[in-house]
Amino acid sequence: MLNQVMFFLFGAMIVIFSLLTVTSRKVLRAAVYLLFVLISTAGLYFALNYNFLAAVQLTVYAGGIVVLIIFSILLTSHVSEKAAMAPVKQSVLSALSVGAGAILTLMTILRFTFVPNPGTDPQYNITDVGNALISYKRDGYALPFEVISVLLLAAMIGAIVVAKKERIKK
Amino acid sequence: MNFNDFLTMRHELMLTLLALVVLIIDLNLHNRHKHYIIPITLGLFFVNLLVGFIPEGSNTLFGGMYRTNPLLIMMKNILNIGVFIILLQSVTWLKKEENREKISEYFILLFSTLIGMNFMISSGDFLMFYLGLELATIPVAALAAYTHHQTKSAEAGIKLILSSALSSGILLFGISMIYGSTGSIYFDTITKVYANTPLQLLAFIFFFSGMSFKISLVPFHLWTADVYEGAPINVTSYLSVISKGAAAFILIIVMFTVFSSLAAVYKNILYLIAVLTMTVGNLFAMRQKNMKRFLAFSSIAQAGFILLGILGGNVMGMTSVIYFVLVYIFSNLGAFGVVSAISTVTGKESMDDYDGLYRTNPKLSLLMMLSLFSLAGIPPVAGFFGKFFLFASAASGGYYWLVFIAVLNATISLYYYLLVVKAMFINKNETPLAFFKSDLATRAGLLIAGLGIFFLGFWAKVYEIISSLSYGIMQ
Amino acid sequence: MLTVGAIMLTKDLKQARLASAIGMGIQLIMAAVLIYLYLAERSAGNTAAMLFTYDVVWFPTLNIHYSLGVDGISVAMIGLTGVVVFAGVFASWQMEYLPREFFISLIILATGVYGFFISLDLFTMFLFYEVAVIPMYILIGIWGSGPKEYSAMKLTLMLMAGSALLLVGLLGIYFFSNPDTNHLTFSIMEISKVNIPIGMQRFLFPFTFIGFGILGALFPFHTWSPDGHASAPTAVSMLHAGVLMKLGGYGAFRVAIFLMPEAAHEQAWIFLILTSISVVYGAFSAIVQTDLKYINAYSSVSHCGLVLFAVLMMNQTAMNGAIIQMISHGLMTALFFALIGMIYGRTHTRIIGEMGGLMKVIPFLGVVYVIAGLASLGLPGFSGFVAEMTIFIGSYQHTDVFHRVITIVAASSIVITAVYILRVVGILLLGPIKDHHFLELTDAKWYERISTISLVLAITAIGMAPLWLSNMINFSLAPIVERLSSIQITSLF
Amino acid sequence: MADYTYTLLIPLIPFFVFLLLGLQGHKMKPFIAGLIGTSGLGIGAILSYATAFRYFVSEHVAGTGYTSIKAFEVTWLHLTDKLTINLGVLIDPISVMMLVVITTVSLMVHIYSIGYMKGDPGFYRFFSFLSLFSFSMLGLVLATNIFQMYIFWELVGVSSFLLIGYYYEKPSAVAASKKAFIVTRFADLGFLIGILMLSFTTGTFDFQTLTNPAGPAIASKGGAVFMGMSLLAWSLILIFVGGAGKSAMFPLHIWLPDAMEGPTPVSALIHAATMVVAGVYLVARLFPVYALGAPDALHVVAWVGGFSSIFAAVIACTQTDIKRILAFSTMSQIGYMMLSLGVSGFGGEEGLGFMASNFHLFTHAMFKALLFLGAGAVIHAVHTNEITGMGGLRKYMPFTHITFLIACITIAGIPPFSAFFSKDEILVAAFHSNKLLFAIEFIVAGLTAFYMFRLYYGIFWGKDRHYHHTPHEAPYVMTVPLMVLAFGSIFAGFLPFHNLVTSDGLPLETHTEWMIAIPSVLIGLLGIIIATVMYKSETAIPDKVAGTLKHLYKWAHRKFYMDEVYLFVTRKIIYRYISEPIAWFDRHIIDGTMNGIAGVTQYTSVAIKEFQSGKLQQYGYVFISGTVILVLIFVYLF
Amino acid sequence: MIQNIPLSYYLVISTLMFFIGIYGFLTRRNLITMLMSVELILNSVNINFVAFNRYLYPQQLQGHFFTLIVVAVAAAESAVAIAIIINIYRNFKSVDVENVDEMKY
Repeated sequence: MLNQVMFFLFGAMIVIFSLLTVTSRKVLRAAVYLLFVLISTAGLYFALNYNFLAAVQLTVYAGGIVVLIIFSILLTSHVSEKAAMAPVKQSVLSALSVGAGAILTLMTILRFTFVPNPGTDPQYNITDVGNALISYKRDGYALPFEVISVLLLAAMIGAIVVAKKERIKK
Repeated sequence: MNFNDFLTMRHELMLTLLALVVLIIDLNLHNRHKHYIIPITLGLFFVNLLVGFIPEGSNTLFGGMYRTNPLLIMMKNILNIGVFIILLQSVTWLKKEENREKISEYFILLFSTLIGMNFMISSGDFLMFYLGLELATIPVAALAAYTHHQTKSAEAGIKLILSSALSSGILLFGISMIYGSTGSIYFDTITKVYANTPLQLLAFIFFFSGMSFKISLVPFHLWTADVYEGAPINVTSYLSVISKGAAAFILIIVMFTVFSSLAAVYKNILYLIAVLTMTVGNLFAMRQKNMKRFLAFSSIAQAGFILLGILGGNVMGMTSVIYFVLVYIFSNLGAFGVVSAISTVTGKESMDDYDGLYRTNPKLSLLMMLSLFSLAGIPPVAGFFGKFFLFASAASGGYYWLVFIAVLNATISLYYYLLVVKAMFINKNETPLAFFKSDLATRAGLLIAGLGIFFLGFWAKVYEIISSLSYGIMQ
Repeated sequence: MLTVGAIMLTKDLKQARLASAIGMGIQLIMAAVLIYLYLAERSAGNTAAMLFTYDVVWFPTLNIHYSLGVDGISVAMIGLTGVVVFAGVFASWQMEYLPREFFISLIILATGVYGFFISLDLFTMFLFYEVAVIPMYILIGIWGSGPKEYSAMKLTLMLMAGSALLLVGLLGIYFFSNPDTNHLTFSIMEISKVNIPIGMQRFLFPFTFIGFGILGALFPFHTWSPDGHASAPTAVSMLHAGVLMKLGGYGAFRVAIFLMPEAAHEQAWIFLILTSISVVYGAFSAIVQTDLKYINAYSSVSHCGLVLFAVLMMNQTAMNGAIIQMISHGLMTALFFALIGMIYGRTHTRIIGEMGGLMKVIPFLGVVYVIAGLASLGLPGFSGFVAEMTIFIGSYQHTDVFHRVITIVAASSIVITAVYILRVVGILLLGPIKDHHFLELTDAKWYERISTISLVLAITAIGMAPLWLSNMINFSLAPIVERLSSIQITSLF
Repeated sequence: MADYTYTLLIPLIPFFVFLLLGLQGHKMKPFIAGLIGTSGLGIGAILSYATAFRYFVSEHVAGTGYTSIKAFEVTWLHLTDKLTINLGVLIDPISVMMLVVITTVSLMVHIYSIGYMKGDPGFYRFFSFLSLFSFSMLGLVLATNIFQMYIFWELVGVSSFLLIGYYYEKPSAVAASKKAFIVTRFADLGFLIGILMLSFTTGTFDFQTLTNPAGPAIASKGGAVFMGMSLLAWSLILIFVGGAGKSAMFPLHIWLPDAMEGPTPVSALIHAATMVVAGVYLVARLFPVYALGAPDALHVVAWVGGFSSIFAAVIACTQTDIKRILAFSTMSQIGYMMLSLGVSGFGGEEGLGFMASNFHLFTHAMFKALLFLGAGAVIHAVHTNEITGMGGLRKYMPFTHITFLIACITIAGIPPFSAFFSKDEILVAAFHSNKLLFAIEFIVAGLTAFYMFRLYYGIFWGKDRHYHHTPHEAPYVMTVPLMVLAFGSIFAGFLPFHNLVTSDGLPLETHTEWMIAIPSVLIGLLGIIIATVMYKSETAIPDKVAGTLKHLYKWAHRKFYMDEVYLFVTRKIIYRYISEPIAWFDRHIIDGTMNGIAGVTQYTSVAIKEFQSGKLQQYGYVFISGTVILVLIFVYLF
Repeated sequence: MIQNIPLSYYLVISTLMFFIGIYGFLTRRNLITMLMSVELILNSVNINFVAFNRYLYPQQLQGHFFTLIVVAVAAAESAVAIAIIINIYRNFKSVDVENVDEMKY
C-alpha cells in the first residue's frame, strides 16, 4: 500500500513537474521543477531497490547537472526575466506531433506483453554493483566504465576549449 | 587480459594513449612552442595508422561487449586513413595565430571522437554502442564551436549538440524498448530473439531515427548543413567523412545482424528514406553557393546512396557500402581539402570565388574536379566504381526502380558538381584568386586523397579484400 | 592491344597538338592495321565470333572482366573513329586557348570511344561510355561558343540520364545473366548464350534501348543534340556527331537487341515508330534552321534515327545497313562539322542568310562542302547511298506489312534531306557574294586540307567499293541475326 | 556470242576524264581541257558505233531475234541471299541504240561547247561535268539491273544539277538547279519505293530475269492486290513516277523550263536529247513487265504521256523565251514517246508503239539537239533568250538559219524528214489503241508545227532589232555539229528501226498507214501556215488571237500556274505548315519539356528551402514528425 | 513494490515524460530550457531501463548500468552544451534559440 502511494506520488510528481518544466515562463523555476522531477525519479529508483542508482541520480543529476544549469541560467538571464514563449502555431504543431507520437507509442507499448525472465529475483547489494562495475566478464561493465572516463575527459577539455576566453583577440 | 587482448584493442588503446601523450606534452610546452605538437602528433598518429594494419583475427572481449574481426579492423583502418588525411590538411589552419593555444585540444578531441567511433564499430552490445556514439559526438560539438570569434561556429556547436542530444534521446528510447522486449543489450542475444512485433518495430524505428541523424538521412538531416557551414572546415570534413562513415559502418552491421529479422520491413523504410534523402539532398545542393554548405548537401545525398547497399542485403551490399565509404572518404576529402586549402589561405568559401581558379591554381582545380567527378560517380575515378557497386547490390535485391531513381539523382548531382567545375574552368573572372602554394602537409594530404581517388577504382584488389572479409562476416 | 595505344596517347603533355596529331596518326594507322589483320584472320579461316580477344578478370567476386575483342562490326567502328579523330585533330589545329588541355580532353574522349567499341564486357562498356561523355562537358564548356554552358550542361545531363536508364538495364541483364547456376556475368558473349527470362526482358529492354537511344538522338530525347552541336568547338562536334552518337546505335544493337531478342521483337514497333519519326522529323526541322550547325545537328538526328530504325528491323541486311550508315554518317557529319568550323573561322558567322557566294572565294572548302552535301543526301558513289539503300532494301524485305510501310515513311526522308542540303548549298556557297569582306577570305590551309581530304577519301572509298565492308560486317552479323531469327516472331498485325 | 567486255570502256572513259579534269583541270589550258573531254567522248562514240554495228549485224538470231547480252558484271554490294547489287554492262537493242544516241549527241555538244564556252573561267569545270554526265548516262543505259540504273539515275540527276547550276553566281540558275534536283529527287523516291516493292515481290533486280516473259516477275502477276491493282502494278507505277520525274511528265515537269538556266549546250544534251528520255528508256527497259505483268500501269503511262504532250504544246504556243519554248516542246515530244509506250503491247504487231517510241526517241534526240544548239548559236549571237529581242537573223546567220529550219520541218512531221516516220508510227499505234489519245496526239501534231514555226519566224524573220553589236555567224566549231545533226534529222527516218528495236526482239513489219499519215502531215502543214500568217511579218493577228482567247492565253502563258501551285505546296505547306511548326514544336515543346524538367527541379529546390529555416526547433520538429510518421506508416498502416 | 504496481505504469510515466521532454525541446525558446528538456528525455529513458531491469530481467543489472552510463553521459553532454551556450551568449548576447539562425536555406 505504501509502495503504491509512493509510486503514485512520485509518478504524479514526475509528470506534473515535467509539464511545469516545459511550460513555466520563468527559466529558473523551470530548473527547479526539473530538480523535482529528477528527485522524484531518484525516489522511484529507491522504491525499486536500486539504491546506488538512486544515489548517483541524486548526486550527479540533481546535484551536478541542475546546479550547472542554474549557474548558467544565472549567467545568461535575469531572474525575473520572463522567458519568451513559442508562437501558438509552433506550440500547437509540436503538441499535435508529440501527442500523436505519445499515443502511438503508448498504444504500442501497452499492447505488448512483456515476458519476465523466469528465475529468482536476486537482491543486489552495493558490493554486487561494484563487482559488476569492474568485471570484464559477461555482464561486467569495466569497459564502459573506462570509456566513460575518456568521455568525461574529452567533455571537460571540450568545455574548456569552447568556453575559454581568447587572450589574443580583443 | 593479456598482451593479445591489448593488441586486439590496439586501435582504441593506442589512440587513448596518443591523446594522453598529447595532453602531457602540451602541458609541458611553452606557449611559443605549442606548434611543435603538430609534427609530433602527426608522426605518432602515423605510427598508429601503421600499427592498425597488423593483421589480426576475430576476437571477443569483455564478455561480448567488445568484439573485433578483420572486417571491423578494416573499417577502423579506413577511418584512420581518413583522419590522417584530415590531420594533414588541417596543419595550415592549426598553425594560424588564433588557434595557437588550442592545438592540443583539437587533437585530443579529435582522437577521443575517433576512439568513440572505434568502440562503436567494435561494440557488441548497445551500451558500448551508445557510449561510443556519444563519445563520437560530444567532442565534435566542442570542435564545431572551436572558433570563438565566429558566431557561426558557436551556432554550429549548439545546433549539433542539442539536436544530437535529442536524437540520442530518441535512439535511447528505442534501445530501452529493445532491452525491454528482449531482455538483453547484447547484440548476439538480441539477434536470436528479435521478432517482428509492433513494439520491436517501433523500437527499431526510434533507433533508426537516431542513427539516421548521425548519417544525416532525410528528414533527420536538417542540422547537417548548418553545422557543416558553421564548423571550422577541417571539422566539417571530419564530420562529413569520418563520423558519417563510422555511423554507416555500424548501421550496416546492426542492420545485418541485430535487426535481420526485420529485414522485410526495414527495407521498405530504407527505400523510402533513400529516395527522400537522395532527392532532397540534391535539390538543396543545387542552390548552394557556400562551398561547405554545398558539400554538406552533397554528402547528404551521398548518404542516400549508402542505403542502396544496405537494401541489397547481401555480401555484395555490405562490401559495396564499405567500399563506397572508402572511396567517399577519399573523394570528399579531396574536395574538402581543396576548399580547406583555399579557405585557410584566402578565407574565401563562396562558389563565386572559384571562378577562373584553373587559370591561377590549376592543380587544385584539377584535384577538385577529380574529386567532384568521383563524388558524382564518373569514370574512371573511383567514385564510379563505388556507385556502380552500390547500384549493383541494390539491383541484386531487385530494386530496379530504386536504382533508376538513384542514378537519376546521380545525374542531378552531376549538375551541381559541374557547376563547380564550370566555375573553375569555364567562368571568366577578372580577379581570380591569386596563386598560392600550400605547405607540405596540405599538399601531402591532397596528394593522398588524389591518389586514392584515382587508383582505388582500378585496383580491384581493394574491393576483393573487402568482399572476402564481408563474406566471412555474413556467413 | 588497342587500349595500349589509347592510353599511350593520353600522356601528351608537351607540344600537345603535334603529339596528338602523331598519336592520332598512329592510332589511325593502327586502326587500319587492325582492319587489315582482321580481314587476314578471317580470310585465313578463323571463324570465332571475336578476334584478338584480351581478357583479364578485374573484380573476381562480381565476375567483372576487362575484356576486349573485335568483330567485323567493331573493327569497322574503330576504323571510323580513327579517321574522325585524326581529322578532328587537324581540324582543331589552330586551337589557341589552352591547347594542351583541349587535346588531352579530346583524347580522353577518343579513348572512351575506342574502349566502348572494343569492350566485350558490359561493365567496361558502360565505363567507357561514361568516360566518353564527360569530357564533352569540359570541351564544350570551355572551348565552345554561344550559350555553351547551357548546352554543355544540357548535353551532359541528358546523356547521363540516358546512362541512368542504361545502368538499370545493364544491372538487370547482369542479374539475370545466369539465374540457374548463380554464376553471373557481364560478358556479352556469354550472356548471348543464355536466355534472359522474357518478363525481365520486357522490363529491361526499354531501359537499355532508350538509354542508348538518347545517345543515338532518338526522338523525343534528341534535343541535347542541336544545342550541343551548335555550341561545341569544331573537333568536338565532329567527334560527337561522328563517333559518339554511334555509341548509341552500336550499343542498342550490341546490347539491347542482341541480348534481349524476345523483348526486342515484341517492342520493336514502338521504337520503330519513334525512330521513323526521328528520321522524318529531324529532316523537316533541318529545313527551316538558319544556323549551319543546327541544320547539321538536325540532319544528324534524322540520320541517326535511321540507324536505330534499321537496327530495329532486325534482319541481316537492315542491320548491315545500320552499321554502314553509322560509319557513313560518322564520316559525313564529321566532314560537315569540320567544314562548318572552317567556314565559321573565316566568316565569323554561322547564319546562312549572312553568307553567300562563298564558292567563289573559298573554292576548296566549297567543293568539299558540296561533296559532303551530296554524300549526305545519299548520292551514289558516296557512302551514304550504300548505307541508305542497304537499310531500305533490307527493311523492305521484312515479311510484316507494318515494317514495309514504315520503311516507306522513313525512305521519304531522302527527299527532305535533299531539300535542306540544297538549300544550304544554294544560299551558302552559290549565288552572289553577300558581303565584300568575304572577298578577302583565304582558302583552306594545309592542315584543313588533310582533315577534310582524309574524310572525303573515306567516304568515297566506302561509296565506291562497299563490298568488302559489307561482307566484313555481314560475317559478324550472321550469328547475331541467327540468334534473333531463332526467336518465335509474333506478328503485330 | 561475241565478247563485248570492251563496252565497259564506253562509260569509264568519260569517268576518268571527269576525274582528270575535276582534280587537275584548273591547271590546264582551257583548250586542252576541252580537247581531252571531247576526245574522251569521241573514243566512246567510236566504240558505240562499233558496238552497234557488231550487235545489229551479228547478233541477230533467226526466230528469236536480238538477245540481250550481259557483257560484264561484278557484284557491288551483297544485300540478301537473293538480292545483290551488281554493276555491269547489258547489251541489247535499246541500250545499243541509246549508246549511239548519247555518244553522238554528247560528242556534238562537246565539240560545240568548245566554241560556245570559250573564255568562260570555269571551262574545265564545264567539261568535267559534261564528262560526268556522259559517264552517268552511259552507265544508266548499260545497267544490267534496276538498281544499277537507280545508282546512275541519281548520278545523272546530280550532274544535271551541277550543269544547270553552272552559273552558280546567278541566283536564278541556283534556284533552277535546286528545283530540278529536288523535283527529280522526289520522283526518285517513287522510283526507289517502286524498286523496293518490285524487289520484294520478285526477289530480283536483274533486268534479264525481270523481263523474261516466263520469269517470276511476270508470271506471278504481281501478288497481293492493293486498291484495285496488284502490287506489281503499283510498283511499276511508282517506278514510272521516277521516270516521269526525269522525263518531265506532268505534273513533275516544272523543273524543265527552269533548267534552261544552264548553258545551252547542256540544255541540248541533257534536257533535250538524253537525260529527259531516261524515263522513256526506263519504261522501255521494263516494258515486258509492264505489258505482260501489269497493263494497268501501262495505261497510266499512256495517259500521263498524252496529257503531258498536249499540256506542254499549249504552253509552248505562248512562251517567249526561246529555250523555254524548246523545253516545252521537249516535254510534249516525250509525252509522245510515253504515250506510244503506253499504248503498245508486247510482241508482234501489238508492239508497234514500243518500236515507235524508241524510234521517236532516236529522231527526237537529233532534231531537238539541233534545235537547242541552233538556239544556242542564236543566243550566243544576240545575248538574249527572249524571242521579242530577236528578228531578221536569217541574213546574219545563214548556217544556223538553215539547220534550224530543217529541224523545225522535221519536228513538224513533214516527210521525208525523220520525225515524220517516227511520229507517224506513234499515231498509228495510238489509233489502234485508243481513239481519244489519238485525237490528242493529232492536235498536238498541229500545235507542234505551229509553235515551232512561230519560233522560227520570230527568230529569223521579222524586223531587225537593235542589237548591241551586229550578230554574226557562229564559228565552225559550233556550226559543224549543227550540220551533222541536221544530217541526222533528215535521214534518221530511213533507218530500219522496225527490224532492230522491237519489244520482243523480233523484226516487225511496218507499213505506212496513209489514212493516218496524210491527215497528220496536213495538220502539220496547217500549223505551219497559220504560223506563217501570224508571225512571218509582224501583224496584229497574234495579239487579237491572244485577246480572243484571253483566259486560255493567260493561263497557258503562266504555264497553267503549275509553278505557283508548287510554290504554294513547298513554301506554304511544307515550309510554313510542316517544317516551321515542327521546328517550333521541337524548340518549344520537346526542348521545353526537357528544360521544363530542369525548371521544375529548380523550382522545387527553391520551394522546399523553407525546411532549412535555420531554426533548431523546427529541425527537431521535422525530426520528431519524421519518426512519428515512420511509426505510423510502418507499424500501423502496413 | 513491484508486486502491486504493474510495469506498464512505469512505462506510461516514462513515455509521458519522454514526450513532454520532446515537447519542451520543440517549444522552449531558451537554449538552457531546451537542454533541460533533453535531460527529461534522458531521464525518462532511464526510468524505462530501470523498470525493465527490475521487473523483467532482474538477474542481470544491464538496465541498471545502462542508466548509470546514461547519467554520466548526460552530465558530459550538459557540460559541453552549457559551455557552448555560454559561448553563444557571448556571441549573440542572447540564449534565445530563435536568434540562432544565422545559417539557413
